[in-house]
Amino acid sequence: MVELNLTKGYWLFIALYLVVPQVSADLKYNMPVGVTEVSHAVHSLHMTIFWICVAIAVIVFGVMFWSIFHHRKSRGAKAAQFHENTLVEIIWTLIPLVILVAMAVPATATLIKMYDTSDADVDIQITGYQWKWHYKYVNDDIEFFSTLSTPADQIKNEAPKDTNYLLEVDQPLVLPVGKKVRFLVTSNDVIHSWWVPDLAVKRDAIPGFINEAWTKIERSGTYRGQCAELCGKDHGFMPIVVEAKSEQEYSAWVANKQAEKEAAKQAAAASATKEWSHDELMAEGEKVYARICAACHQPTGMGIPSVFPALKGSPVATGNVQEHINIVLHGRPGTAMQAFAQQLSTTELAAVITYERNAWDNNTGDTVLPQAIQAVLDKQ
Amino acid sequence: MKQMLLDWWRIVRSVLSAFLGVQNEHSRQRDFASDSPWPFIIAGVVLALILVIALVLIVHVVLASG
Amino acid sequence: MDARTQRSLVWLVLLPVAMFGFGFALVPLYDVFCRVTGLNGKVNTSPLAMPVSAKVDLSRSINIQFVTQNNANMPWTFQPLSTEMEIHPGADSRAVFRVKNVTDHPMSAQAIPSISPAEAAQYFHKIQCFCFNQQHLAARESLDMPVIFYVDPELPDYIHTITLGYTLFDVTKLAARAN
Amino acid sequence: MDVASEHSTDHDAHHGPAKGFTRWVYTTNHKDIGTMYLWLAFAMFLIGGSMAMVIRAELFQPGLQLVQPGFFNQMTTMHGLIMVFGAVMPAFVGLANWLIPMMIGAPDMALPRMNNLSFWILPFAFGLLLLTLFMDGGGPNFGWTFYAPLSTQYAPPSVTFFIFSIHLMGLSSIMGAINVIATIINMRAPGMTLMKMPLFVWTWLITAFLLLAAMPVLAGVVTMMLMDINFGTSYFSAAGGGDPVLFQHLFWFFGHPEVYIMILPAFGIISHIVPAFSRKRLFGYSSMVYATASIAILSFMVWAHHMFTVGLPLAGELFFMYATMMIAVPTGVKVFNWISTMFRGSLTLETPMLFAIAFIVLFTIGGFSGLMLAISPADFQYQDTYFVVAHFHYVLVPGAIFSIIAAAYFWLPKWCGRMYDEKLGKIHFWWSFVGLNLTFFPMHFVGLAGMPRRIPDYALQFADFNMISSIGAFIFGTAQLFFLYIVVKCILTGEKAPACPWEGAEGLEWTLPSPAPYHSFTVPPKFED
Repeated sequence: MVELNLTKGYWLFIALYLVVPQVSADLKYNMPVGVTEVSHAVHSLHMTIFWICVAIAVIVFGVMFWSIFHHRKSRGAKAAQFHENTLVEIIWTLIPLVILVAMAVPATATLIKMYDTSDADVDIQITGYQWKWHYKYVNDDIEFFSTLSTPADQIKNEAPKDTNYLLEVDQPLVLPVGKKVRFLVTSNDVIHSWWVPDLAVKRDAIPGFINEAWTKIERSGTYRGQCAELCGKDHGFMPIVVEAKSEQEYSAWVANKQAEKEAAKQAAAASATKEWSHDELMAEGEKVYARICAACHQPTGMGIPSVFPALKGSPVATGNVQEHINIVLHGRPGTAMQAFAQQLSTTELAAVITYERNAWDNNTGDTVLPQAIQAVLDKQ
Repeated sequence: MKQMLLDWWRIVRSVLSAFLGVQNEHSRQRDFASDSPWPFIIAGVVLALILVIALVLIVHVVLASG
Repeated sequence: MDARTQRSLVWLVLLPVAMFGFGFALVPLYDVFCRVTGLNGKVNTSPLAMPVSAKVDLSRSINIQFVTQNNANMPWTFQPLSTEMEIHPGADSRAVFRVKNVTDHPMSAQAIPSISPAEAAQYFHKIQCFCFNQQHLAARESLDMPVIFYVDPELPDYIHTITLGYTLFDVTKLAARAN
Repeated sequence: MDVASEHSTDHDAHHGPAKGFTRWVYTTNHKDIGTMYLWLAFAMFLIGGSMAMVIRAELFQPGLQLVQPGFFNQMTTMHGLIMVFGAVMPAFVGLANWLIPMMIGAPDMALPRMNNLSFWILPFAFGLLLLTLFMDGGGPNFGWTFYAPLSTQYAPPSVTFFIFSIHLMGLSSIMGAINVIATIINMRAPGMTLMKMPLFVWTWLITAFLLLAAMPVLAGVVTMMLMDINFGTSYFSAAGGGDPVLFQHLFWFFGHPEVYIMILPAFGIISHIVPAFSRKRLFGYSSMVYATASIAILSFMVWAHHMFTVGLPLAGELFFMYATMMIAVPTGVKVFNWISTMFRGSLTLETPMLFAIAFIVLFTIGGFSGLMLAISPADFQYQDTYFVVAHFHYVLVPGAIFSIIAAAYFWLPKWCGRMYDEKLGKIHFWWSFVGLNLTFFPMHFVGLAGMPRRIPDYALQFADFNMISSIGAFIFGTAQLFFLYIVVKCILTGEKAPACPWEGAEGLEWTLPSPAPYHSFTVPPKFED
């Protein structure tokens, strides 16, 4: 009874080993072919070595299962008494050696190609933060944060999940097609790893060091990736979205982005003069809180005991206003509390601080105006 | 002197076959009949270092050839 | 325990103790290995023993990029006055970085350099750099910090751009513990 | 549950084991200590396994259903630590304690009291590790590889207890290794030369040397972490001139020999079981020994293949790629030797043999995915994805775990004098075989498609293969509870086992009566090959 299902098991297993990968290779369950010369090279390397292994496996296991089936005691097989044959052993040592050398040659060529970062047209500084990415266009002086934009209720299964669940960000990294882009990857806190499968680029972001990578995208489109090194609580929630645009669209985008930056400066100055009422600030503050602060301090303001402090009834949120502003602007070094001075506009900062001082029945009644924030920023 | 050279060559050969992982019964018995294991250990460590250096050289040759 | 076990016990205890020491010896070994091969973009963080007066190679010009990064919410503002500079290998060049302590209490900071591409690190020599020592700034104080460096003419010719990146660390606690 | 005691036969000279609890606390008998190691390993295997169930339950569907991401990271970290340091290594040390003295004709281990101490450290080390789950800020959540600075600057306060428990485990393993080497070198029966030793003894001798060389480096790394966290040094923080990549070099310099520590004894076990059920001597005995030695030496030269994406220089990547590929040669030799042992043998397929054949097939699949990972440019796409998770689970679960289970089935009659129920054994095999492949085979493809490691939630395109994995995980988990039932049933009510229940089995341990008397080989046996 056992011998029969062993052979069946073997053929089922070989079918599984052979058929499923072929089926999955065409489906979505295989390494993406990608849109760069490097990703094509890596994909073909992956498939060749995979097929070499499958071929060896079929031969080796074939011999093994045939001999198991054929030499069973119940079929009267008598055990032969040979137990050494050095010639055979040398052969089955040299054959794998030859196969390995055959694999090493294309692998070396691909690796050398991956390491050539000379003469790039665009330089992007990528910085990993605890649980979001920061992109800085070194030549064009544009920089922004790129945070997960999947709403929290989708993650908590209170709303249906859209197609790009957990792979969508508020501001994607925009790159030109056909241009060589050089990435300078570093980190603000712990080790992250910037990975976009379609570009076959994966480089660890290490605090204190700059790692280099490059890519030259062949087709425009949107390419999604994720952080590939455990970096703490929300390691699975800091995706990467690269939007490759044609050269004209890219330069238009850069120009528009720089114009936007100027407009934002004026708007900040202008909104500082606008009279904000308490309720307007509370409404705006709640939106900013949900988008940024709730990740750690939780929507309820209770935080996570001994990991992220609670704001409800906290001495900071109900104590001295200047101290509260100082912490939100400059963060607290050595902890996950970041400096939001550069990340939010003065209006958003004023609104979120007002919200934190009055929500969850902290209700200190304080109204922090954008002018107060601007005053602190100017004094610096 | 000649005998000593012969011994060392036999030890090196058996350590090299150890690296490959293949050895026949006869030379294995002769190897293990010798009194102390120390020459084998020293030869092993030296040859391991030579292997590392050989690999580094291969890498340089590969990189030089571009 | 018979004599033979005792004898082998001596060796068998010595080996792990030696390996424990070897684990700690790997730290300076790693540093030396990094400095020699420029692994990981490490570059000298102490003044050169003696400034080599290499001859200036006017035929070749290298583009030096400056990139800054604050670490772990270091509140100071820290950026290069100019993000890019064309230099000739062998010629001394000077770049200035502006830093400002925006908080209302004195702090100390340590800048850590990193060169990219890593192969260029061993050809990049810093004669004077603010990263050689800690910077102590009072509240609201600002400072322009120079770095004087030159690139060795033997720099491999396929390298045209070198990025010098600094990461600014808050070492107030470390400095306080030191003195 | 007195495994070795209720049968202390009359000719067992001066004294049988002490009665009651003190027997187990003060025992210096290698059989009792072996039993305690095996039961501790089984308990840890089930605890680590239950953590895996929490992980797979959360990953059953996209979305956060069961646990918070912070706790999920604690589960992945603890699952890794407990399975590596709590289940696989103590199980192999337990098998070493039980089998080595009997296989080489020695009355006991060379240093019995140290043997007791190296066991009794472990329950306290794992008690401490499990306690960290209930401390403020939670248990270790930085992965079983605990990379700095996540494990130093950004770790929960319980990290110091984690460091202390790693020290204890390391100490216990080093003492165990010293004991094994001292026993093998000094206490072999006359006539049993180094080259006539059974292969399990050989693989354990080489594993013990690996332990002595690798474990202290791990102790060094966690000591450096301790000083970084509490005493203001900066080994791994760039601020004070340190380097987080240094941590990875040091950890993996220990890490790769560690994974060979977890697989070489398995090679030894399979080299005992396959010849026994093929009724044929092991093919190329000396090649097996030399190949094991070659794997051990090579294992110290390959550590940085875990760090291909950390920014190594090009020369480093090439060196470690070539060195890693070379390990495939001696491993291949071993697989070919097992297959040649079965070739033209006279096979019967009892449970231990079924597990051994599954080991050879599935471990080799793990070896092939390992070879694919060795190719550095391709590794840029595999690194830190579920392809790597599939690789090391294929090498560890059918590798180490199946060989331990096969060893249990094979030597249980010798340990407790009773036969296990053959039919139940076969059910357990096929149940585990199906569960294992259902769990880990889809992980290859989910990893290739781009699902990173250690994430509590994933994008929709990975949904259905993750569901299959989760179902498979629960099937495999319940199979191991069934194994617990089989073992207890065998110990209590199995029918009497003869001295050598396996027709093809050779070795000194089979010359002893079943169950092996409390003190065996008090007079060294005459050994002629």
